[in-house]
Amino acid sequence: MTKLVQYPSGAYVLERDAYSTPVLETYHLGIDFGGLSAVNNFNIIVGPTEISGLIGPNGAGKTTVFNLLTKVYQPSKGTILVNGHDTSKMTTVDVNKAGVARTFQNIRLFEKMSVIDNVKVAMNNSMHYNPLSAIFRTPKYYREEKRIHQKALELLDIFNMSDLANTEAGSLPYGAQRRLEIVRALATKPSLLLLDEPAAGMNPNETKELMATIRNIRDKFNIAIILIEHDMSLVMNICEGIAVLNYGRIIAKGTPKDIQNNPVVIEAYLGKPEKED
Amino acid sequence: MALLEVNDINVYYGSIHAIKSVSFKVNEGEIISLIGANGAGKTTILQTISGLLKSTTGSIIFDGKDITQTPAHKIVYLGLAQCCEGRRIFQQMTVLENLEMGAYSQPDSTIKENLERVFERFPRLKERRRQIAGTLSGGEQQMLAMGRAMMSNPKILLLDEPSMGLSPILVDEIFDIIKTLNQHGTTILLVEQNAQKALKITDRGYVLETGRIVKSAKGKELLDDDDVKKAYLGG
Amino acid sequence: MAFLSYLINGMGLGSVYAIIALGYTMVYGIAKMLNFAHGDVIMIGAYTAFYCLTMFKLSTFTSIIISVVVCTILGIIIEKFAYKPLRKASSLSVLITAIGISYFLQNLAQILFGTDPKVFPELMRNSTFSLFKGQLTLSYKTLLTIIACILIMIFLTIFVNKTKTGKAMRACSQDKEAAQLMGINVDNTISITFAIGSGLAAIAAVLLCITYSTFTPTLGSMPGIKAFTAAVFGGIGSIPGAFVGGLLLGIIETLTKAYLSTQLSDAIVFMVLIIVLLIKPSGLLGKRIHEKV
Amino acid sequence: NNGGKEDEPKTIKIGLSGPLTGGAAIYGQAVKNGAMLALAEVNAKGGLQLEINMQDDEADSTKADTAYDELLDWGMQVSMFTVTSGAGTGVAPRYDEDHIFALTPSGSATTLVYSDTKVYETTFQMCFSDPNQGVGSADYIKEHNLGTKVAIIYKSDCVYSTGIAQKFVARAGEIGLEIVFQGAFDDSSATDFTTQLQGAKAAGADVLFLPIYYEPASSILKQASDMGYAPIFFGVDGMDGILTMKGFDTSLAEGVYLLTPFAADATDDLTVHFVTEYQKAYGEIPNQFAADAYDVVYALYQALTAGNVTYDMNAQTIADIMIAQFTTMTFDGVTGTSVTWAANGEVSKAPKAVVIKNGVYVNAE
Amino acid sequence: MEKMFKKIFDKKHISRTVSYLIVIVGYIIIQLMMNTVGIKNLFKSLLVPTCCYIVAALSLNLVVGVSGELSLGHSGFMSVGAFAGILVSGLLEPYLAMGWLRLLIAMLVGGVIAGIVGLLISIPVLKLQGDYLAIVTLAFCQIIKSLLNNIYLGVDNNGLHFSFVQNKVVLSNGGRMLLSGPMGATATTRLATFTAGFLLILFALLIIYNLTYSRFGRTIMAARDNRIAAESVGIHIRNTKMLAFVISAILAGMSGALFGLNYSTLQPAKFDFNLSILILVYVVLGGLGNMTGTIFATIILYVLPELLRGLQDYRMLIYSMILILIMLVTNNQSLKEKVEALILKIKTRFLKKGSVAND
Ligand SMILES: Nc1ncnc2c1ncn2[C@@H]1O[C@H](COP(=O)(O)OP(=O)(O)OP(=O)(O)O)[C@@H](O)[C@H]1O
Ligand SMILES: Nc1ncnc2c1ncn2[C@@H]1O[C@H](COP(=O)(O)OP(=O)(O)OP(=O)(O)O)[C@@H](O)[C@H]1O
Ligand SMILES: [Mg+2]
Ligand SMILES: [Mg+2]
Repeated sequence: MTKLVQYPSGAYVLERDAYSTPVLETYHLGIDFGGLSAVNNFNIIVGPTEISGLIGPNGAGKTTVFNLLTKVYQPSKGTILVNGHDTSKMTTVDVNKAGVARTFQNIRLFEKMSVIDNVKVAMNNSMHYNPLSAIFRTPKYYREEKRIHQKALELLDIFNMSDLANTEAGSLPYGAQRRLEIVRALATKPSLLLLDEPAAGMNPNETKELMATIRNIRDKFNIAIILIEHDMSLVMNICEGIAVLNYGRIIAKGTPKDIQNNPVVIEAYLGKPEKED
Repeated sequence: MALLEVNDINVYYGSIHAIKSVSFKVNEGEIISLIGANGAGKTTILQTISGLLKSTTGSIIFDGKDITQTPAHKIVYLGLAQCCEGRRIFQQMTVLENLEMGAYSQPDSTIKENLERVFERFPRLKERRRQIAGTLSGGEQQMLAMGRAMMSNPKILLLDEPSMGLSPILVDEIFDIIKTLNQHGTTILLVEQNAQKALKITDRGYVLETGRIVKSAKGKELLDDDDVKKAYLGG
Repeated sequence: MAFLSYLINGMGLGSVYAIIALGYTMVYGIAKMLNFAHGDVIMIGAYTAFYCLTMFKLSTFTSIIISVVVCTILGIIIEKFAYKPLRKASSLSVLITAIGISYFLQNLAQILFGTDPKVFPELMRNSTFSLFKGQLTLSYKTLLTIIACILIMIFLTIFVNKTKTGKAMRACSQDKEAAQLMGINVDNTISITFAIGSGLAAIAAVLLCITYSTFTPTLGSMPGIKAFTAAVFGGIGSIPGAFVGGLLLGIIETLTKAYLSTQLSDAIVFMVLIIVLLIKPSGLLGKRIHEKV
Repeated sequence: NNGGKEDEPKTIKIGLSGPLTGGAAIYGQAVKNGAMLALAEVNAKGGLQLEINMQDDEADSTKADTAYDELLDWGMQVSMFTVTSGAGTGVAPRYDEDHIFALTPSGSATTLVYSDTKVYETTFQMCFSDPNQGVGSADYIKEHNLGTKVAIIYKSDCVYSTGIAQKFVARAGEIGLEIVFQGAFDDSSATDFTTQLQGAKAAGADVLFLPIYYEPASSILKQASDMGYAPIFFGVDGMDGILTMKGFDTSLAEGVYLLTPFAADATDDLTVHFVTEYQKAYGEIPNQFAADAYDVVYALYQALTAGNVTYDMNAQTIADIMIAQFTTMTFDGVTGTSVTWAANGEVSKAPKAVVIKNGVYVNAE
Repeated sequence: MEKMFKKIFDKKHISRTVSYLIVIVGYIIIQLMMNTVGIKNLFKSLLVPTCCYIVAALSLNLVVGVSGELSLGHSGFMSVGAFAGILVSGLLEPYLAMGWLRLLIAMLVGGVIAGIVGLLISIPVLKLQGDYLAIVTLAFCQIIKSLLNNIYLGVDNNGLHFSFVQNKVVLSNGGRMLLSGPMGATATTRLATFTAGFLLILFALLIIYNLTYSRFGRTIMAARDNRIAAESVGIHIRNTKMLAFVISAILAGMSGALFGLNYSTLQPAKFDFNLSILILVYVVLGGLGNMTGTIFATIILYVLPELLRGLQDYRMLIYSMILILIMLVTNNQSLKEKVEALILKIKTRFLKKGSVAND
């Protein structure tokens, strides 16, 4: 496992990321829902190639953190920097253009569209032809469509899904839908990928495959990944750093080892370790 | 005697043949698991039992009555409750109202006592009883769905992936609750991705593959079965 | 003083919009459909009451009751034959069917009752009283409509929020399958919704006719659109919203006519509606439903 | 020479289009009833046999266009044109182009008989034209000193109503009649008139001119009475019918003036005959639309007979004969006696001012 | 071989080709009939309006079907286009003798002006969702109608005269009223032809299909299927929907202009809420996003009331019953399943045959 080093700010990042701008920094991030402080004083720094985990009991505020990072909710307090840029004036769309892509806890695909169109939608911002070009089918249109088609197929191949390309997304089995969401997020060429419970509803075998793929994605695309997950086998295996959230606050940060043995985390989240296995 | 008996049911979605001649039995007081890959048809079977889908053949006998053609809303009154996959809580009602709806089939006098029971199992729900259910976190919604199903004090409880999206502590808790419910006399038909944990508390289990039952055995036996291990336990 | 009396006129008009809007909102809130035939059920209610009163010479009370019964049954029949088979269809298909029903009722009435306008019998004679030494006259009809409206609003609010059936209705509106699993008979519950909505239509019909006396088979279409607008204005699905929306729409319309222009009042009223919706995108009292992400 | 007698026409085919469904169906139905009554009477005489084909146009000019084509396909030889002005304006140029004679019972806009740039040769009117009524009303009010301050309430999306109101206002300016208030309403606000009435009242109007049909007029009378406002109400021919509305409290209409060519309570033989027969056939008292339609059929019959029109003549030939007849003949009907037509198609008959007393029309003179 | 069959059965291709084919073949047949055996006046008079309604319905389908927003004010755009077109044609008449060119210019201007209005309207409209959006489009349609009912516009040697009050427009000799309140435009020179209608349909199909099967169509559908997810992948929802809305308005405006120039008189009341609903009925019946279906539905439902003319007073009653029945039948689940099964059968048989032939 890679070593963590300390930034001047006091935050820990991976050693290999220590000399580049962090992909994500949050300072004193917080939001209230009518009196309920769902996230409070949330500070993390994520290096450009780190896989980190965000765990915590149900209702701790993990999904809310993702919603804040992607501006689905506007933070009531605090700052978010993406690749060093302040996002306070950005919308969800801008944040995505700045390099943040995500999946959703409750799957949100474009259900009535084909698998490949789901991916192509996400590549829209890297396509360059105007409506007139589309209406009158100029050579540029064909060139761009062809290019994007190839790219989309390549991305689908990450999960061996290219033969499902023309299936309607809504009719895919649950696991495939989760994977498609990840492909779609990747298609926006993010520098930070947020995965909200990617393994939910998958059986152990599928989870294992997913684990390998997530690592692959990081290596291939050289991006940072934050994942929310309740499946500890996945979290402890692939995350390099973990933050634990409870009642909207970070109660522990560190490597998987630190977290696994942290009594506060065990008390609040992990429960007694399994006897066998 | 079998509390629930499913005989040779076939279910179609349009032209898709989702369930193919499935038969099984659940005896009173048992915990039965259905395991199988994504899309194997587990949810479909539960929905057929609870009356939301109709089988084209065969019969479903519950508590001595043939409920094959009984509409879903009447089946509840016989003592069968289902906790759906994907929670299916009433998003715009409060937590409390959701629970009250769970007791719709029960006389009003029992609501209070049932509510106590649910709140005891899920203190978080008591804390949030005035919150609009749709704004609960994923896990909280799952608790609510379980709680709602418990409100009708059913003879048999059909659970569709109750541990999905729950924190490890809560997963353990949910399985404890299932066990406790069972000890207090509720028969359980359980569908789980978390086959490991499910089979541990299960009396008997059925393995489903693309709409067919391919294996059935005691829970412990399935845990040790090589095929099952390979396919569903990640071993 | 003129302003005040315009205001009161506006409230009179508004309360008629409101009472129809309540029916719209009630059905919308539960069955999630825009029942464009609601206005025409009102029309049928008006004819029923009219014939009871004039042809059969029944008492006012009996006539209203019969009209309520007829509309309720009509509502249930429409629901059973036209909307129920479409439970699983897209909401647009239901909308179009509702419009079909609306055309049907209108044309049927034209054939059954003729196209000539009828005048509703005077049920409330000597119907004004004066305030401020006669400077301000207020009619009992207006007062009656407003009071009826408030009563109906309170009744509906309590019914939907506090009773078991009411809660079952809301459950059905959110997830029909899950509601079934609770033991709720979804079909019956939706029928009840239509029954109540249509029963209300009969009351609205009588109040409408008391105030505006003349009516034809197309009675329902104009107030129908206005009431739909009022319901949206107040936040569709919200029962108090329908009341407030209707009242405000009436007041705005009247004040526009009084102070801006009678010719362009329609354009101005709808302009105001657009502006209000821009400031409050889910209507005055509508709750913005935040999708949990 | 050819197959058999069946091919030989045995009637003159008369086309007609009007609203049979939709909001304006009252007028279409009345015209249909009046026309059919006259048709039966005329055919019973055993002379020239007529046939009427009425198409629904929902008072919509584009649908009237389609209806016109349907009538052409049917083989229309002469036409009763359209019931409403709006619909008629659209087809008037087509009657002119195709040279088919058309006499409208109730389309009162001038645009049915001429446009800004040309006179439609073949189109004629049975009813007063809007300007006639507007001017006539203004003159009557002025001459008889009914009041000094006049208010108008008109229907802004109705061709008929705006047409009359427009001419009334213009004429009032010419003869020095003071108009203190003008209020409009339209289809979507045709139930509540309290605001307009209050406006008129506040402006001190002692005459309220209502160039509208009787249905909204009845509401206006009622609402005015409710708020204790009692000016002199002055209506036009569309007001006719108000007394026969089912359930209408006629005391509300007491003292209402209206300028109309037809009064169902008139005691001349023609009117008495028409009203009794109409009541027998349809169970209700005819209004001005039915009366105009009744007259149209008789006027057509008179001209067809006088012009020796035969069944096999084509529409264009007939049109020439009819134009010649109509510009020279005099006609006596229930809506007027000694009626004549100008070359541009406008009718000339004396408008009668009546006032409602004890629930019946009384000659106002 | 198999590939070819698959391609033919590919929904996108099949429906696109079929719509173009139907339109072209239909046009040719009708033209042939007109030039040989002749057709009834009634049918001749229905040709242009049918074309206009088809285009209006197609363009509405872009908003309702493809973009997923319920619009109840589509007739408003037709209205704007119609009156703009009539005005332009009327004003050009003294200077431009060629009718077809005037028609073309009128349609283009009608389209552009409707498009501009659409753009302006879309700013408030697209801030709203669902039924709130629907009511604002309805409101917009009412506003247009109400305004046009009160606009008096005339032209004479001194130029244009405009007023909201009827008597204010006084024209010198030789002047003409272009718009006169509820009377609308009168004495318009009729320029519309069936061929123009046919070309407009082709043009509309070209725009709609090519747009739908491009990156813009994808984003429009994505915004429809899941707003939040679309935003999360960088799709600007409002711009996307605005594109659909404005294009739809342009096409509706063009169809309105053609419609307006098909009659010598056109009243603003024509373009009311009921017309919007009528077009919506065509769209829903034809199928959301289904352009071929929309064409068929429009033809059938527009011609139906005309065929029912013989029924006189019962016409609209029967029409409404048929409408309800059609909705019930087309949404009948078991019927649908049967049809689906049948299609599947045919498909598999064809594919098998295809592959056998290939082997
Ligand atoms: N829109 C909202 N309005 C009110 N409360 C909300 C809203 N969204 C979230 N909450 C509350 O904020 C808290 C955090 O929710 P969040 O969805 O972030 O939890 P989570 O950590 O993702 O949990 P889980 O693992 O169960 O998904 C919960 O208590 C939830 O009820
Ligand atoms: N509404 C539907 N329409 C068409 N096909 C469906 C529908 N629901 C389920 N199916 C299909 O029926 C089969 C069985 O689905 P089911 O949901 O019962 O599986 P499951 O075992 O519960 O899977 P999971 O673990 O993902 O919940 C699958 O192939 C699925 O694609
Ligand atoms: Mg979450
Ligand atoms: Mg399942």
